[in-house]
Amino acid sequence: MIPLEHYLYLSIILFCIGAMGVLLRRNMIILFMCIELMLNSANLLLVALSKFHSDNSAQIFVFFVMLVSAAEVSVGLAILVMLYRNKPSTQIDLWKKLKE
Amino acid sequence: MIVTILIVLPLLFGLAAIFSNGRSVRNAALAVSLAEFCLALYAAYSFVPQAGMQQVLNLPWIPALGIHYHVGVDGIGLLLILLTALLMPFILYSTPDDIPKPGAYYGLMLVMQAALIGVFSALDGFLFYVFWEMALIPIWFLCLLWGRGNTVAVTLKFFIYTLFGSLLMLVALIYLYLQTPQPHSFSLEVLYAVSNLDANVQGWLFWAFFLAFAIKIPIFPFHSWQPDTYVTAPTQGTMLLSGIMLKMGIYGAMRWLIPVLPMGVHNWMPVAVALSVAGAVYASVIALQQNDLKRMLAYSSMAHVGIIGAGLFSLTANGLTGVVFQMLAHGINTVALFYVADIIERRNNTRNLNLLGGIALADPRFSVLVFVCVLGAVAFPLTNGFIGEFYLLYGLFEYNLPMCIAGGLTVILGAAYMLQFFQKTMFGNAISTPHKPVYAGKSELYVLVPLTAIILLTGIYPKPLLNLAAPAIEQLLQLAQF
Amino acid sequence: MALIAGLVLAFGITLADWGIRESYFHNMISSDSYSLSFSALLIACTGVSLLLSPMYYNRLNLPYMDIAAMKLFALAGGICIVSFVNLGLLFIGIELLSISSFVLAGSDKRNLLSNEASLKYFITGSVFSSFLLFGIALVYAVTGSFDVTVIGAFYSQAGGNINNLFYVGMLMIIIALGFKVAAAPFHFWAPDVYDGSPAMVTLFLSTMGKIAAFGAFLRLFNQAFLPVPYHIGILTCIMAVATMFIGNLSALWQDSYKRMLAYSAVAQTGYLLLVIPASGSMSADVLFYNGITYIAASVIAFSVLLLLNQYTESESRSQLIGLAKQNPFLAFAVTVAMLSLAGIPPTAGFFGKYYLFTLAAGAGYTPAVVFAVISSLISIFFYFDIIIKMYTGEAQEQLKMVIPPAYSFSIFVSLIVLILLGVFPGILTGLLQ
Amino acid sequence: MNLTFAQIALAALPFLPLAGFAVNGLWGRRFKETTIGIVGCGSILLSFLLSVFLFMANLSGSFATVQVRLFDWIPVANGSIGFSLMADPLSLIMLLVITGVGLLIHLYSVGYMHGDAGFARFFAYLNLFIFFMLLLVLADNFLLLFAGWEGVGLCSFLLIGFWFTNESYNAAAKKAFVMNRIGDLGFLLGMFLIVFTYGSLNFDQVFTAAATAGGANNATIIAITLLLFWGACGKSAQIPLYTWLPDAMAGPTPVSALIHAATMVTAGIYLVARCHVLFSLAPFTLSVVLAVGVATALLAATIALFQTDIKKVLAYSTVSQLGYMFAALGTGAYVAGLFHVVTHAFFKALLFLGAGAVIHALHHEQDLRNMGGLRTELPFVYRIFLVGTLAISGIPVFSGFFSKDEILMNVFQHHTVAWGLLFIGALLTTFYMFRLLALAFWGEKRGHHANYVPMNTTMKLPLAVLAFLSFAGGFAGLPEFTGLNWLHHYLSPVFSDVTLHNEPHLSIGVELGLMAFTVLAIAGVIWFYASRFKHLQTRELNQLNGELPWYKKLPANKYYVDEWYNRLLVQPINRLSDFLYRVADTLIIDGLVNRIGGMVLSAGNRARKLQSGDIGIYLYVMLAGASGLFLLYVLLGS
Repeated sequence: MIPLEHYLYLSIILFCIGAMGVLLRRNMIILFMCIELMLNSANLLLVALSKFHSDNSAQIFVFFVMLVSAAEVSVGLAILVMLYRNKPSTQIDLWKKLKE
Repeated sequence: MIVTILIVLPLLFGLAAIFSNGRSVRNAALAVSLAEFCLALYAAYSFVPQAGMQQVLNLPWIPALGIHYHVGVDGIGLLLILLTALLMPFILYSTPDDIPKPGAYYGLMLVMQAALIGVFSALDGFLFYVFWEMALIPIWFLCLLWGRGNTVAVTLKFFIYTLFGSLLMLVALIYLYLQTPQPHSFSLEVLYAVSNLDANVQGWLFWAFFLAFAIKIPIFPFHSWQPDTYVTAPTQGTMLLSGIMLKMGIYGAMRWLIPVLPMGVHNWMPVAVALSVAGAVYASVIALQQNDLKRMLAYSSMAHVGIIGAGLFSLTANGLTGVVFQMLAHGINTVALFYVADIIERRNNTRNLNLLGGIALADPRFSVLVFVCVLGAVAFPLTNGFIGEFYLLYGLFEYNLPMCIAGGLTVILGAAYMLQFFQKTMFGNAISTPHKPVYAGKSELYVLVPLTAIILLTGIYPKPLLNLAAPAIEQLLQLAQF
Repeated sequence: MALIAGLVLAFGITLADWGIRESYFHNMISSDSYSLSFSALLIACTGVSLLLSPMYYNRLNLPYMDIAAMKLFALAGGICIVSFVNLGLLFIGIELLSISSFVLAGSDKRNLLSNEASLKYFITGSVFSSFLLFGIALVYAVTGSFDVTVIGAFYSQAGGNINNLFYVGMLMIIIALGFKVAAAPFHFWAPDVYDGSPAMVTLFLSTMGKIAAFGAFLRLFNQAFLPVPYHIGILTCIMAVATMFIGNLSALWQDSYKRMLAYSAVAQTGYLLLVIPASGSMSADVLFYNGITYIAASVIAFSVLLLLNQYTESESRSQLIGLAKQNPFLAFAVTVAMLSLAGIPPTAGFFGKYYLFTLAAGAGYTPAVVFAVISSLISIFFYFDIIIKMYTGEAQEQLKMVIPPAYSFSIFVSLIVLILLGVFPGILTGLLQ
Repeated sequence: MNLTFAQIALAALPFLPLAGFAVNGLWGRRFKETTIGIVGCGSILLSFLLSVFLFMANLSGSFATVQVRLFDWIPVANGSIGFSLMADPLSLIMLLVITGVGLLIHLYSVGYMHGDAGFARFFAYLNLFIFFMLLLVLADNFLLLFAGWEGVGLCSFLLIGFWFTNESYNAAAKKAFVMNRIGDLGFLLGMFLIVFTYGSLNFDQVFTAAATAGGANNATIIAITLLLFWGACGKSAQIPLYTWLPDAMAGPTPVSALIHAATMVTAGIYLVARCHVLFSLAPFTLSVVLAVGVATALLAATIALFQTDIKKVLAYSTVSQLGYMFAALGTGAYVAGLFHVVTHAFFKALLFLGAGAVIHALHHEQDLRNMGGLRTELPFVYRIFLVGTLAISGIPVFSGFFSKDEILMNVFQHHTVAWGLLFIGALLTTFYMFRLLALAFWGEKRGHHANYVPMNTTMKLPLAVLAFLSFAGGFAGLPEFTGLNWLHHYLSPVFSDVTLHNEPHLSIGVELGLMAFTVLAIAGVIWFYASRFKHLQTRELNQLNGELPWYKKLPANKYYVDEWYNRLLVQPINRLSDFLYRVADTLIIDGLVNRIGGMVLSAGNRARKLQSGDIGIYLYVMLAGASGLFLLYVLLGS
């Protein structure tokens, strides 16, 4: 039976991949995906832990997390649409007016 | 109860005056300051020298933190309150009638007086600190709005410099507060009883307190704000700064530094004395070659105060008596001298000593009054300056000889630059002023004649003042032994 | 107006059940004095913001109602995170607050700056909420429960020998909440978002958002990680000091008044952050006191900005020149606010700072206090520059500023709070013991 | 309290001149000159009568010393110093001189200052000076003496710079006051040492404590006496601190006569005489006093030889005569010193007032080179000037002979080399005095002065009285062997406790021989000068205009002492002051503070740039910060 550590390492790896994705990619949509990836890595860990502690409150919490991430993405996309209407591109580097 | 009235009366009236800028504010403000003076006299009259703190009032202010509204007055505090109450009417009366925004001006002056009296009577660390900083704001506004020259930069530098010192003092006060037994409290007695501080902690705390007081006094290396501020500030502001606010620093050191950190004071005493004496000599040498009248007076005030600082940290009975008396003498002398500088500047609208002259020809009575003030500043016997200087130099003499000789040097240099000032302005042939200006009109005389009378009177018969201060100094010295 | 009535009702209810201590929804949320007082504070904050917004928004002719709804959602999120017992609720509350803030930041659709602000806030916000989730997961891994009291008991009786993952989880949570509060390394979003989004939103975010986040931060530490391990304490101190210096230093050269207020908000976070390492009995009290003074000062500072926006587009400080002559009452209020932010005695800000320094020094972080003192000295430069501009100099054009009743009411109330708390701090201290 | 009449008199004595000062000072401008004169001279006349009364009472033995304590002034150490006056034979003698000569000079200046704008101011200052001098002489403790001490310094400042529209006079006044102040610092330090060792400042307590402590030549006594002597040098213009006296001639002539000849400059001698108990316990200091006295006498005499200004010659002659008095004190012959003080007051006041008369007559002409031949024009002035010159040169029968001879006698027993130097000094004195007489009165008229301003009686009377006193003054202290030395007898109670180790054990023969020898030498000098004064004069006049030989150039330029002081002290301080202000104060200290401010502002600017605006960078830095925190946690945790 797969010990808990493996799940832990997997989720940490996933988390780091997501973080690197956010850093390297310039396209907004890819960015959203990477953020989702980071959230889901935490979900994975939560599910594994719930099995480990044989207590299902963590799994219920996972549902909430999914709910929240869905809301988050929708708001994100709405913002993306708004940005697109003003500047026809999904590159985040265009938005640099606010500085110093 | 009297002390609280002394604080609250000007505070309330000041705040009211700030918001109303009616024309009659000047007389009302004068009336309040005179009432203050009578109250202070009554307090002095009913003061029993031997008993320690009197007129004590102790109300819980912030119970959760053990902070009390704890005010009371002893010999030294009373003398300084008397000085403040005495000088305030003169400062207010000497304000020209045509100043802009009179309401705010007089309001700020009275709030200032309240804060000063608060500082001199606070017996609770936190209350002392609150009054200490509250005194900063009115003077900052006064110098900013009614000063001349680039007031913004100079006053900001003055404010931040002084605030830097007082914030360090705040950290030190907090540290001490946390050392007091569990239900921490700020009251003076508890802070005096704190004894579990080892030498180098006391050293750090000493420097935190000393810095705050040294900037305020100012003592030598921390004085760079003083000349500029004295020059750009309105004369009445300078009178406040040099006449009374400077004493806050000295009083603070006497009340909060020496008794609270005896070991720290003892270890760092030589440095403090050396700095003060060096500052005194430094300032009096510079004052020799100053052409600007007010800048010269600023440096001369710094020289006098350097000697006071040296006497303070020499921790001898005579030195401390000298400090207390010289504080009063210096207060009266600088206020008189700055007022004279203001009169001369207003009449000839120049402060350059080389362009002035011949005032003795124009107004001999004025030059006689100025001469008495100069004598007071030069520590001529039979004036108050001499008694203070005598005690200070004798205290310094008991401490160590080279310092006393350096102190003596400042007395000689003092004579040189004060007489130079007197000769350059009063003697020589009159500068080509079209009309013969009257220097000491009736309103000027109302200020100068009483001040010169006080200079001579306290010089000839200083006994009552010295008796008031003696028991408090004894107590201070006992506390300073560790 | 109905909204405000509703809010007032809510405010009354929270005050009504002041004494009762019990938890609802199977121990997800509890109404102890800490949660009630902070909720009341958040409600008041939102109330003020709603009170001021109609005049502001009809000039921009934006759908005022949608924005009000967003603010209420944010308020709900705020109340949740201030009175949570279960970590799950903390995450949901934070998300609710953040998402509605993203929308609020972008509420002025036509203004490019507002769009950019919401973008930046969204991306960085969601990255760090994943940090929070991961932290909660790790803490759950070690303690086996989401309930804060259970975690607290587990942590305290476990003493030193607790699995290292727990500390990693704790650190993750600190990073996430650090972001939310705009602490040092994670503060980069704050100036841009505060500057970009419309002034009304900035006021709301910088007061309600920040205080809610701090409330959550402290509640978590007070309940779950009570004996704050020393090196975690030092870490937060370093973060706090860094925030103060970056905030104050960057604010020095700002020509725009709004951006200067943004950086001063970041700097104030630095001071408040000192509460975390010293969490314990008095820390709640200190945070509450400082919270109130900060909100009051910000309300005044921002209301001047809002009033100026009515007349001129530019947000530079020079707009304030000669304000004292035109409107002495407003100038006096702003002076008191600036003095309070700078921490000068007669105002409440001073006592707040003093109270904070005593707490931090008591917990043994005296060096941090010395740095805080130095940074507050730096802050004098720009706070007093505002006062100087107002009282010296002549205003270019005589703009006759008329203050609507809503503004004068809120400014007056904040002024009273600042002065009253300054002179009699005894009222509040000891409330949350 | 049953104040005896003497005590009331003593108490009133100093305050009469003060009243005179107050009256003239406040309402002087409204009075006519005569009323001012009456008020001025009247107050001095009253105090003179009071002092004569006290003197008579003392003579008749009704009191040895009278003391009155007005009020407590300053509490010091345990006791408290009172504002109290004391009169004993020593101070009574000084009292008579001050009020007597003072009165005569007041009378004289009524005439001399006639028509001057500041007439009232002049008399007010003169009265103030007499008040402080009386305070100095009558004080019964060091502090009140110090008050009088600085007071007279102040009045000399006011009076030297009396014609204050002239810039150089102001500078002279300031120089006088500052130099006095330097002396006063020594005096102040001496007082501190006294309080430190003896615990009080009252004369009797200090002297009894010192006497009981005994132990001559221990370090503190020497230090105290040296410091007191330093103060005395400052006030009585001895070697290091004498350059202010010649410049003090800038004041009106009556001032020079009163202050810089008769009274103030003798304050130093009075101080040493008053503290004879201390000085006799410190023989080392006495030898220093002797050395300084002799050196000053010789130096001043040589300089006086080549001065062209009539008042400068007399000023240097005063410095030299003061040197004689200090030499007498140095040998322990306090009475001889005081006797010379008295006689010197008479003939030097006479000479100065005579010179004043000359200047007055020649419309303020002070340069000897365009005087001459006044013997016929101003016969009266010539006669009194001749009496003065004979008195100062020490011609028998005149007062100078007795007092100077007694000093030479005492110095001869004590230290023959010193006697030799003083003897040469005496010859030089005679030479320059007769040179002055010749230049002014003998020979043909140089200069272009025609109508001489006539002298009225108020100027003539004092001159006559002073001439008589210079002539008869000597009989108050006839040589010892005649047994008639009244002054010595009168002052003996004051100096009784001092073991006069130099009782004149010389045989009468040796004394008479010495006396004869000095008189013959002086007569020889007079004869030598009188016979060829014309040749000597012409040579000197063209030398003065042309190039002086090297050996004359040095003394003529006052050994460049003034220039040395200027270069070694005054200019360096001014340069230091400039340097300190411009560099130390504005650049370094102020600069440092401003630079710190500047640094903070530039740091602010850099911090502002940190906010780059690019989301990518934000994320990058934030995550880097997060990993940094983890790293830090690990480092701290281990």
